[in-house]
Amino acid sequence: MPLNAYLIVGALLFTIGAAGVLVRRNPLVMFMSIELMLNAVNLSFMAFAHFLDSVDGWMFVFLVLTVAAAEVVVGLAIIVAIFRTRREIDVDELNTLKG
Amino acid sequence: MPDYVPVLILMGLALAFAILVTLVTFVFGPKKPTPEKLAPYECGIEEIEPPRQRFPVKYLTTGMLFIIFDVEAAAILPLAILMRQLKVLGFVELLIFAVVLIVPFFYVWRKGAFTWE
Amino acid sequence: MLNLTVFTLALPLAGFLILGLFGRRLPRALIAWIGCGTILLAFAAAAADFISMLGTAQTSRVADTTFFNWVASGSLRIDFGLLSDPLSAIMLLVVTGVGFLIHVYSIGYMADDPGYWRFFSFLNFFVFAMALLVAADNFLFLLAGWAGVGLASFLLIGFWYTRPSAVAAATKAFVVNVIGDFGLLLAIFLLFKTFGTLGYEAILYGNPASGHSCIAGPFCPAPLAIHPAGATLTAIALLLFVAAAAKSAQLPLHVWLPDAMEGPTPVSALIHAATMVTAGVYLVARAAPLFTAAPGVLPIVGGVAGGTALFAATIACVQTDIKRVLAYSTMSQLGYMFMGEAASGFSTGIFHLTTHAYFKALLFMSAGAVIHALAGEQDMRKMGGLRRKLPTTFWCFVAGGLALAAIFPFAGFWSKDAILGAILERASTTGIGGWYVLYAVGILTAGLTGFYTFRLIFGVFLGQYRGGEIAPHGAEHGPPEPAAAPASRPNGRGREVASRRDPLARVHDVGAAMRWPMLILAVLAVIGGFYGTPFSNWLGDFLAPIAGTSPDVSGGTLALNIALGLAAAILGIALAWLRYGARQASFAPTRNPIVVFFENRYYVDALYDHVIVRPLLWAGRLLRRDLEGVALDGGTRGVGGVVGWSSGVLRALQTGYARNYALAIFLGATLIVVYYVMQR
Amino acid sequence: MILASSVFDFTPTAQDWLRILPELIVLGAALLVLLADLAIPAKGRGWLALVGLLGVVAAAVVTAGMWISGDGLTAFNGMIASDKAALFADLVILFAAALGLLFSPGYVERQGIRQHGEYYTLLLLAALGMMLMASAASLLIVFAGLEVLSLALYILSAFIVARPRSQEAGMKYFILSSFASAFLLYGMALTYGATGATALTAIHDFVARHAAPTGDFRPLLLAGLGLMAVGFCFKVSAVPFQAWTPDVYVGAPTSITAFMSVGTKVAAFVALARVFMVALGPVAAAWSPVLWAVAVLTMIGGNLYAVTQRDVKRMLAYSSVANAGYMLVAVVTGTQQALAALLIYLAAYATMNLGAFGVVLALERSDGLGTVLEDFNGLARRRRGLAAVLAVCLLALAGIPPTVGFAGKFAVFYAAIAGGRLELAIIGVLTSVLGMFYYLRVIWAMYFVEPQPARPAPAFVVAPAAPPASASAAASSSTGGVAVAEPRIATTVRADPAAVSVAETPHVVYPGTWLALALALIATIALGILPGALVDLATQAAQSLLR
Repeated sequence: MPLNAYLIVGALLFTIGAAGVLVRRNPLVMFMSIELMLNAVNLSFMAFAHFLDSVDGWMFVFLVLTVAAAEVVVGLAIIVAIFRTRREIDVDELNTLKG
Repeated sequence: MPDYVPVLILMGLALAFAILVTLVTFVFGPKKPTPEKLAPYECGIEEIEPPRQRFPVKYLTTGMLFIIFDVEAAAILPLAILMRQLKVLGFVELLIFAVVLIVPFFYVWRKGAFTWE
Repeated sequence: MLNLTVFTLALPLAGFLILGLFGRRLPRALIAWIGCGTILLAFAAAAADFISMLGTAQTSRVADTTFFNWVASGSLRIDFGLLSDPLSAIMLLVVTGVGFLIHVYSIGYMADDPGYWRFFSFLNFFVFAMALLVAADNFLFLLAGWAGVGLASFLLIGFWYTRPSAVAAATKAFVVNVIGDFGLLLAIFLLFKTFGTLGYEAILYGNPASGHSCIAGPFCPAPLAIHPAGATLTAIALLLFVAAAAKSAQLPLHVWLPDAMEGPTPVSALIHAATMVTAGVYLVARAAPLFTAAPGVLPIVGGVAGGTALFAATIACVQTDIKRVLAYSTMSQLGYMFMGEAASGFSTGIFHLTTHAYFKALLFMSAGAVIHALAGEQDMRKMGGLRRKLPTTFWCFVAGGLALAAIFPFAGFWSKDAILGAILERASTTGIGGWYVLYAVGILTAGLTGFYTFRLIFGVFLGQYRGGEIAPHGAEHGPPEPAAAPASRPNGRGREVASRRDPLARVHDVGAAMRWPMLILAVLAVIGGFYGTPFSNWLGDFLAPIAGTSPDVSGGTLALNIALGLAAAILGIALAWLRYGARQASFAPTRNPIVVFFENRYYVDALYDHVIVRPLLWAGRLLRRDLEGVALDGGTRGVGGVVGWSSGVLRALQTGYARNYALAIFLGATLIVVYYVMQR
Repeated sequence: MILASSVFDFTPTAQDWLRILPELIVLGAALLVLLADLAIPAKGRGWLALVGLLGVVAAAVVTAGMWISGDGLTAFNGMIASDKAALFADLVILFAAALGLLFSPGYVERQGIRQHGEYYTLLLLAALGMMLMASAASLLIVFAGLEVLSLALYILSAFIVARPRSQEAGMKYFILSSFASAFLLYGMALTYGATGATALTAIHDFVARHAAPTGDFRPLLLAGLGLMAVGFCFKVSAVPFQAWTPDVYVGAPTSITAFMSVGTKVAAFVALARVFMVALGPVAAAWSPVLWAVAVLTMIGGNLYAVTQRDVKRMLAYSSVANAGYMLVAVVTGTQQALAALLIYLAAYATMNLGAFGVVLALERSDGLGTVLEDFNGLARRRRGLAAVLAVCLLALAGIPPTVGFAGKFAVFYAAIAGGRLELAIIGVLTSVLGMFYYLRVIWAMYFVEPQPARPAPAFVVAPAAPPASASAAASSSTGGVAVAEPRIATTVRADPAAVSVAETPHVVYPGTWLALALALIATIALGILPGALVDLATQAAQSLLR
């Protein structure tokens, strides 16, 4: 398969993820969308690494994987903290800070 | 550049969709929520108990800790492959990595994150 | 040659710091000693510099001491240095000398004010900033001083901050001054871009020894190899003049000065008459080579200055608030100074600056004494007949008034004569009609000056007293507001009845602390002009290395000029006598359209209000209901309107919804990508 | 994976470890704090700050030593730089961290935070991430550093668990920052694809050889640097990517706000300079229009937003947006001098902004309120020291001489003019004039406005969805109202400032806070009067990065 095929799939996934962040209101789903964006990037990295025959892309993928995991944990931690004071979480309810 | 035109079009479409959905819900969305409307099941049967039940927070805590310690191990993989080439200092590096993981592990343990009560 | 200028700066700064930090706990006497003592020592340092300069050959009267390297990287190199040359020496003498007298005067004037320490610390800060302004040896630290005096002026106008009018006036002054600062900053950037440096020596005067060269001009020994384009020079000079006009209240940036009279009277005397407002005059004289070399700028300066002189003088003729009369008179006299400079008589401008400092400070002090005596009354319609009650003040006022009206041989006569002479000389050598017009404006203004000055004197001191009964103390002091003055004498009922027979029974003339500075300045107002007579122009010669030689006026021109100037002034005084002196002065409202026009200050403020402020506010209200509150708070109403409105629109975008923020990020990213696609 | 060992031949040496010694020390201090938290009884947890502080000071000393005698080379196969730019940034970040640590004990106690160990560890880890990001010599480390600092700051922003505003801040920061990070990462991927490298020197060589001479930029490269610009602009809070800044700065604990407003900016700007000004310098024609527009928008937008703010904390947040605009001017200019100016401005911003936030922090009440403009009325009479520090810092932010803020602004605008960006300098000066209004308004309130005895309803509205905070706010304002009823009479009679301060519960300002404020104040003034040393260091740092 040509490089472009991978890249286009990556771009599509990335855009879908971004759209998910924009339209969903549940923070968990938003996290998932962000994970999708990160994995879309991973796909691009791997494609590039393969076609360029370069090791840098693989290293990046490892890093992104671990970072993504850490992000999930931190996100969940914040959600748990919010759950302690309110019953539901809708990101749109978090809007006392504005202006 | 022509190769990427479809991508751009798609991005544009996604953007338009996002704006459209936001706008539509904002403009046309009903502004008068009633308890019935918000109820999760609309098949006419009264709820027996609240449909949404919480996981115990402990479960989440353990899960989070598992993820973090599990996935961070992935970072050891490249190091392991190159272990021979990296010589002693590579091993030292691995140790430092381990210490960075072990100290927080010890911390959460002592803070009682692994006990169920 | 000595260069003790650093002490002239450091002492007031030390006074400011001591008073600012510990003043609250210090006894009043000590505050006064620190406040005045530091300025006196600063004056001594300036005087020592001056005397040692007199003992130096005229060609080498420059001492530029670099204290530290402020910044040096690559081509950017700026030192903090203090310059002692004839121009800065004269300016420092005036600033510290008059400043000292006004400090002493303030001991008496502010005696009852709770903010005593604050007042003296601000005043010391002002002297420091002004000294930095005139002693800096490069444009950057000129700017530092420039901003500093603006800040000091802002603080002192708003000194009685419980009065809304004082706060409004302070804000107005600040806004106009920021416009000027902006002009100066842009001029500095342009200077830097053009010359690659900011030092006076390199840009203005040149010094072959150090390899610097300067722009071509009459004062430049080694003209710059690459002459900057005339347009650049013009732009720089015009920007400098914008700064000067804002600081020196020239049209159309004059609106703040009359309002600045909300400050305590010593502030009006020191800052808004004697020193700070002359910073613009100083700047033009300092940058004389630039103004001379820049094509087409000096006529603009002359036009603006002449317009201001006449404009302000006409308004001064109809004002009834005695401080406002003097404020407009200050504007008018500043116009004179710029007129002299526009006619290439840069030293005549400085000459008038010095004499004006004496007599205008004196007039303000005398006005302050009147106000003090009348418990805060500033309206001359409620004065009259004060000559017997306030003899010292009266005679000081007369001395100052004669100097202001330019009557022979008072100080103002010589300096105004020098300016008008320079303009007439310029007119006759160039033969351009515009200079003759400017000269006519000068003569007309001289007549008006005589008129309004003596209208003031006659109205205040002659005739019958027209006001009500005077409380023994209180002056114009706030806080609390002057309206609270009656409340401060709860048992006044009985005394009020007793004193009704003579409403001025408790009015007394000034105390020692106020009297001596007034007397010294009165003497200076009488004799202060003798160092610049057309027959032996010592000051002109002294300043010549910096400001260039003034046009030489002699013979028929001189005689004509003196005759015309004196005739105009005497005519003005005579008119004032007929209207206000010979019979009981009448300040009844008039329907005379010209007077009404003048009384409304040519409707300039109203024009600003209607043309700029109101439409903006209207537009703003249309778009955002609560604009007015925002705008009034945000500074000037006009600027605040636009800013407040756009700020409101932006804030509406800051919805607090994370998804909207994410959308903004996404949109930004899309825009960037689309931009790149469009590029190709 | 087999291919890795064939392509990859690198063996670390002791030198590599020495070059990242400051980072290691901070990491060690973070772990030490974690362990010490287990050992120290609950009452003495305030001492954890001292442990962290010692680590930060040690790291700063080592950094200074490396400045003098370090080899300035990269460590670990060109991953992490130890050049003077990195060391300069490290020093500024460590300064911010030290002040953050000094601010913390008093603030943390007043806000009722009990997890001291995590708090200080995360603060140190955030500093570590900032240092990594600022010394990154590879896109990989840029991203790693960015994530380390971000993850720590997400948690710290949400650290006052019981306060809805803090939760909201953490959540928003987390979602938006991850979102922006994804863009940054995508940009890095595309840049990697276009240039075949992630090391900055390799990217530089590639674009200098292939892209710059022809002027024909590959679409991958353009898209890559465009998306990276998005990520960086988010981190430096440039318009239109600034929206998170005020919300997070206001909601987060103020000690964290003070630290991150400075540290994140330093890290992100130095990384931005490394990636754009240095590595992508040869293709400046491609990215400078974008950053030009962002800089202009940021200068105008940031100041406009700030003008009408009533909450001083929020105003300072927007002021940080505006300041990002001035710094972007230096980035767009792109010369070595501009880089030096950027570093000067960063250092200047660090001192004055830490001082300003420090005062706000010292005044903030235990319910997180008390930072609205009205609360500053007459402050000069109640808290003279705090008012004076805030006044100086705000004057510095307004760019008034002789403070360091003036030196910073002058350096940036001068560099812009020298580099042929006159229009940016003019916009910068104009918007700075606008900035003076909102800074001076606070000073005006502190010195010239009578304190209002009765506290008005908080202008900062707490939404009904947040019962605990609104209840406590209501309670505090009502108690304030009751308490004030009697002294109000006294004030009108005597105008005695002491009687007025009942509007706010007076709390003690801790010695550590005073020390930090004094440090910020001294630096703000001293570096303003004698900026020579700072300019020297910054110039050396710029020379090490951009030749």
